[in-house]
Amino acid sequence: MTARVGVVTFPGTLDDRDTQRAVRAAGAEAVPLWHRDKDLHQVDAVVLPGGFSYGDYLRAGAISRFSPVMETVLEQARAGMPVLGICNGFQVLTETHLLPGAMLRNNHLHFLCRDQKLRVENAATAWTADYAEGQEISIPLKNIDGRYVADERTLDMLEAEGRVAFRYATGGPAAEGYGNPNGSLRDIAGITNEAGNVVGLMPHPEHAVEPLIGTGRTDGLGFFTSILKKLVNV
Amino acid sequence: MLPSSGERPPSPRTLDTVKHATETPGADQPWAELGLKEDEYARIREILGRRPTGAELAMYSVMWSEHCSYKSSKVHLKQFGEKAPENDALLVGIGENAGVVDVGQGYAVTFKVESHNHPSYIEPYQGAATGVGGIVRDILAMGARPVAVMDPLRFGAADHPDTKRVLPGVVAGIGGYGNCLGLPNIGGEVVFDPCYQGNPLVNALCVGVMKHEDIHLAKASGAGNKVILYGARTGGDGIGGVSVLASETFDDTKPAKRPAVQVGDPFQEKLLIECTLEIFRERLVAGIQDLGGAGLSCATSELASAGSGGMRVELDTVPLRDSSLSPEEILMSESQERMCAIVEPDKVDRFLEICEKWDVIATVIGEVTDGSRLEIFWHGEQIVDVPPRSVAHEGPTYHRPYARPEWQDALQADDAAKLPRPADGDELRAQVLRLAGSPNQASKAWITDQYDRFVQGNTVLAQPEDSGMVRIDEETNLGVAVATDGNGRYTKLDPYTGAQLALAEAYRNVAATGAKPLAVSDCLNFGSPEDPAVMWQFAEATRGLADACQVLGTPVTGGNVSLYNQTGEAAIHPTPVVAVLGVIDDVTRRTPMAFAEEGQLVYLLGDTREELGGSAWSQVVHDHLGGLPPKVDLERERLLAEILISASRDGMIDAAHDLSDGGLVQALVESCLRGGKGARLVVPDGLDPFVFLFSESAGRAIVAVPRSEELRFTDMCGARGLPATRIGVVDGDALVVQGQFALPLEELRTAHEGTIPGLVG
Amino acid sequence: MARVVVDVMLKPEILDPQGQAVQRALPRLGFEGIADVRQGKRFELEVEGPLDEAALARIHEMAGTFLANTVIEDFTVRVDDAVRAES
Amino acid sequence: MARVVVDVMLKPEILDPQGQAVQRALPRLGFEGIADVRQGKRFELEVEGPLDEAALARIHEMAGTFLANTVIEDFTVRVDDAVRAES
Ligand SMILES: Nc1ncnc2c1ncn2[C@@H]1O[C@H](COP(=O)(O)OP(=O)(O)O)[C@@H](O)[C@H]1O
Ligand SMILES: [Mg+2]
Repeated sequence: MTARVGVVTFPGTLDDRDTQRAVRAAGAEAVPLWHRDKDLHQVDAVVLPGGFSYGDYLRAGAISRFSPVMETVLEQARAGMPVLGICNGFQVLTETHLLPGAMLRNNHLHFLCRDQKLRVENAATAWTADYAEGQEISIPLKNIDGRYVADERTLDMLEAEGRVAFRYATGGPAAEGYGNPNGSLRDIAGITNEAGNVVGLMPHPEHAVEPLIGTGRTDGLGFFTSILKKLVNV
Repeated sequence: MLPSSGERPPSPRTLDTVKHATETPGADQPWAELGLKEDEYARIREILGRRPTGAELAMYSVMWSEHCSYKSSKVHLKQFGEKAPENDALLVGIGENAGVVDVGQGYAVTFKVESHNHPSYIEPYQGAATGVGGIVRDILAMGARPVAVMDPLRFGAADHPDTKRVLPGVVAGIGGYGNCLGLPNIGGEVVFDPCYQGNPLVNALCVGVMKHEDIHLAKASGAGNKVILYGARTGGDGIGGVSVLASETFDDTKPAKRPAVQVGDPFQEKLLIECTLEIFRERLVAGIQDLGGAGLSCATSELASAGSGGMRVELDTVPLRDSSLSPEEILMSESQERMCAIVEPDKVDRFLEICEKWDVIATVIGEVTDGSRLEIFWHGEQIVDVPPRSVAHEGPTYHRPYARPEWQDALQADDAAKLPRPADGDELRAQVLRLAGSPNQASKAWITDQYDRFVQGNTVLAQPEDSGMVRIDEETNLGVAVATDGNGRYTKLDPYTGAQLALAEAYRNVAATGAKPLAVSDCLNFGSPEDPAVMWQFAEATRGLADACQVLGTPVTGGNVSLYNQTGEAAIHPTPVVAVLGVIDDVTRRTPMAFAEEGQLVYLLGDTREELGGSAWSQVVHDHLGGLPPKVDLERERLLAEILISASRDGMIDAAHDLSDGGLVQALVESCLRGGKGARLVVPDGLDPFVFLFSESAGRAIVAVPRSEELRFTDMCGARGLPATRIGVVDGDALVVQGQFALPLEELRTAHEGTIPGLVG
Repeated sequence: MARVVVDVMLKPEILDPQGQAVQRALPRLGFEGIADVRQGKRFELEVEGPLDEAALARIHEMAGTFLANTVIEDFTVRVDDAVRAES
Repeated sequence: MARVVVDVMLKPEILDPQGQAVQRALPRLGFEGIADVRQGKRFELEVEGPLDEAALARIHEMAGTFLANTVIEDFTVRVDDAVRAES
């Protein structure tokens, strides 16, 4: 038996098919979910993929947050179902307040596409168990609204509770993908909820699962193998 | 003789119906303001046997414009068909929205390059964005899923203040639109030259993939079939010129002149793509056409013209964004993100259902008739009754006079060979560094990092590689590669050769990555066709391109012409941009450009002659343009391509990079920086170091050969008669030319990567 | 039909790089003497029906839950009948 | 220090995809009765020195040449001393 991982498509979602491919590459079954459909079709976990849902008009993720499918996702996430938000999916999760903080325009105001070095800060979440704490991975980053902000109190809380899941690694040359790419506070690239089942991050693990494609690295595969192992062991 | 103002023009608020036009044959009409010539207006009257209505006049004027009718260029473009090489791969040729090429395994690929030059100067962001949107719809209309975009660009001088306005806007627009559509940007060009000041070139290319059986054509047949307009509502965009008409026939409460610029909505286009692909999957359309230039006028007349019957359209059913639009304006509107489909009646419900699923507005606006006329009605009254071919396909043809300009001889006589050359290794080193950091040769990462190159998860190669490459089948690893090239400096020196060099370079770039070149699309950017010198450049360039395509066996499958790129008397350099599409059976065999393995041998393939005319060196160091461009040897290009493809397939090379602007040394700089590895080089006996490094002889490439493959590789080159010279080895962290200079990679990187951010960042 | 304007600005403590970019560009364009620039959003809503207390309350709610993300943004709502066109 | 507000809106005849997206979303969120939404930009400028005729004229010029692209946008300039914070 393998796990069923749902991948939501909102109008304007772009990375849904790539995410399904990554789910399959890890050995799980990918189940397409449609934004108008409240039914999650018995999936064991959900990924909200990247893209420009509703054109990112108003604010990234602001409109899709109100989709019917999100009602169920929210409910299930609160009940412990693993949910991963990648890029636009992360923005949706902050708009729903399932994850704290907000995502703003990059400090340099440009869309930025590059191979980005991350440090795994929390290897205990549902989606990061296959990584080691402190491990550096390299996966593609591509967004214009990727600057993570939250008030000081929230940031302190996230740190204190170990809920910063990923930070932009800054200990090396920019040419190798080091550095904070957008002015995110405390170099935060991804965070998790208290229970560790909901994770959001800006860079794209689903674009780093095949040696042939994109950057040629497979550092992103761990997200999908982590969840598979967790679900299959349950 | 044309009637003069015998009768009063239609009074305000009067609909200029066909009946009214028949009854008022002498009414004044603003044909000249609409850009028609007197004889063209007379011909319209002759075709119709009466004066045109306002709506008809609007349709003819825009469809017979240079942009839509190719009236100045088509006598030359027809060579692309006449000289088309035998090519079994060509499934759909010139004349459709885009050509279609067979790439094997049941797949077909369609691609096309188009210009959006002028709008991008006026409103860089929206002009460029809607340029991407337009070409993507062309590809979609063929039945294909768009899989990648590219963007050949030309700007004025890099340090000109207006470049700081235009470039960031254009780049943000291309990125903003393409990124939001989910199309990886896999390549393009950025060239600066003062000749493009005031006339930047924004060309956009899109590639799409489909199965053979999914090819769709733009034609309306089958009486009773419905005409469905779907996508965005129609608004007052892009109808600047036609408001002349509107203001004459309607009340003057609306803005005197509608804006000529359109705003794009990439989100709407993304929905349009997914919705259309789902409609294709269920085989619901009999014919389909995107709406681009000339909007509904173009879509309805082209569909009807290519089909077997006529068409009847109820224009008042078109969903509007602005209820004050006149029928003429609705016909002309260039509102973006719209498509027009011909659908059998029993499939209409399902069609509309799919549109609803994707939140796309769809409306039946008419039907195919068994007549032969395009008839358009407004609240029940007929305002258009024309033979569609006369609008869409039988526009005027000009045989514009052309003549080799007087200054051409002097330009060619001003030989770059006489320019002062570096005296010693130190000067050579300084010039290498200067070239690597000059705007045209510098890294374009500041620009291309604003484009998503990963989306869709099939990008095998993207900028700055020689060609972009995408996988089209995950099981078999079948892929396609595309490169675009054009060199206005070469083309100015010799238009015939310059166009061929553009083709040769794109062809070489595709082959360098291991793909077999198959077909060509082109965007011909020139000055005013009313200038005989420009027309000569155009005639020579098209002739050169057609001849070269014949030799290389790569047919032109479609393209675009952009004329009037000039300010006052000053035209841009003639700039044919050529895109070559190639196929690769197994993308795991692709050849990247980076020197990645220490110890590998660097070979130079091809012959180096002393060729400096139009070179990057002559521009950067001497601000000089004169002499002759490099010679073209198409047989050599073909041989070089064969070797590069075989070597890639058989695993004999680990890196390859084509030689073009900046010559050998620029290629070395790029391969070294890309891989983070240096190289040690020896100047071959009998070659002057300066010529060795800076000459721009065509038909050359560098490759990195693992030592274990050296014999096999050199044997192959020897057996096939391709000169292959071992010039050095991948090694260390500097570019070293023995006896001349050493340049640490970090110094090169700073020069190469700092320039563009410093100018526009 | 009444027009209601909702202005949404980033909270003062949040970095506004767009405003900063504008401000930095001004001297280059020859405009001196602008000490600070903030860039926000302006929404113009055409409201059907009477613009009574209840309607305004609903618009307030919409602004606070949808038009603005109050984690990072402040907003104001006001009824406007001024004419916009200019230039 | 005086505050000048420049509002920049797309011309009425120009497509406003952002405003449209907001408007289309409203009914789904339970907000009925909004016939149209337009989204534009609001710039708040803090101006040093006296806000006399000349200063305002300069700001007008800046708005028309830099803050707005008058090919597609209209703008208004007004002096504002209202306090912004709310919510
Ligand atoms: N430079 C060119 N080379 C070859 N074909 C061209 C060229 N310019 C235009 N064409 C072809 O002429 C036809 C009409 O062009 P165009 O009006 O640009 O198409 P569309 O209406 O789809 O935008 C197309 O098939 C196009 O490919
Ligand atoms: Mg077309």
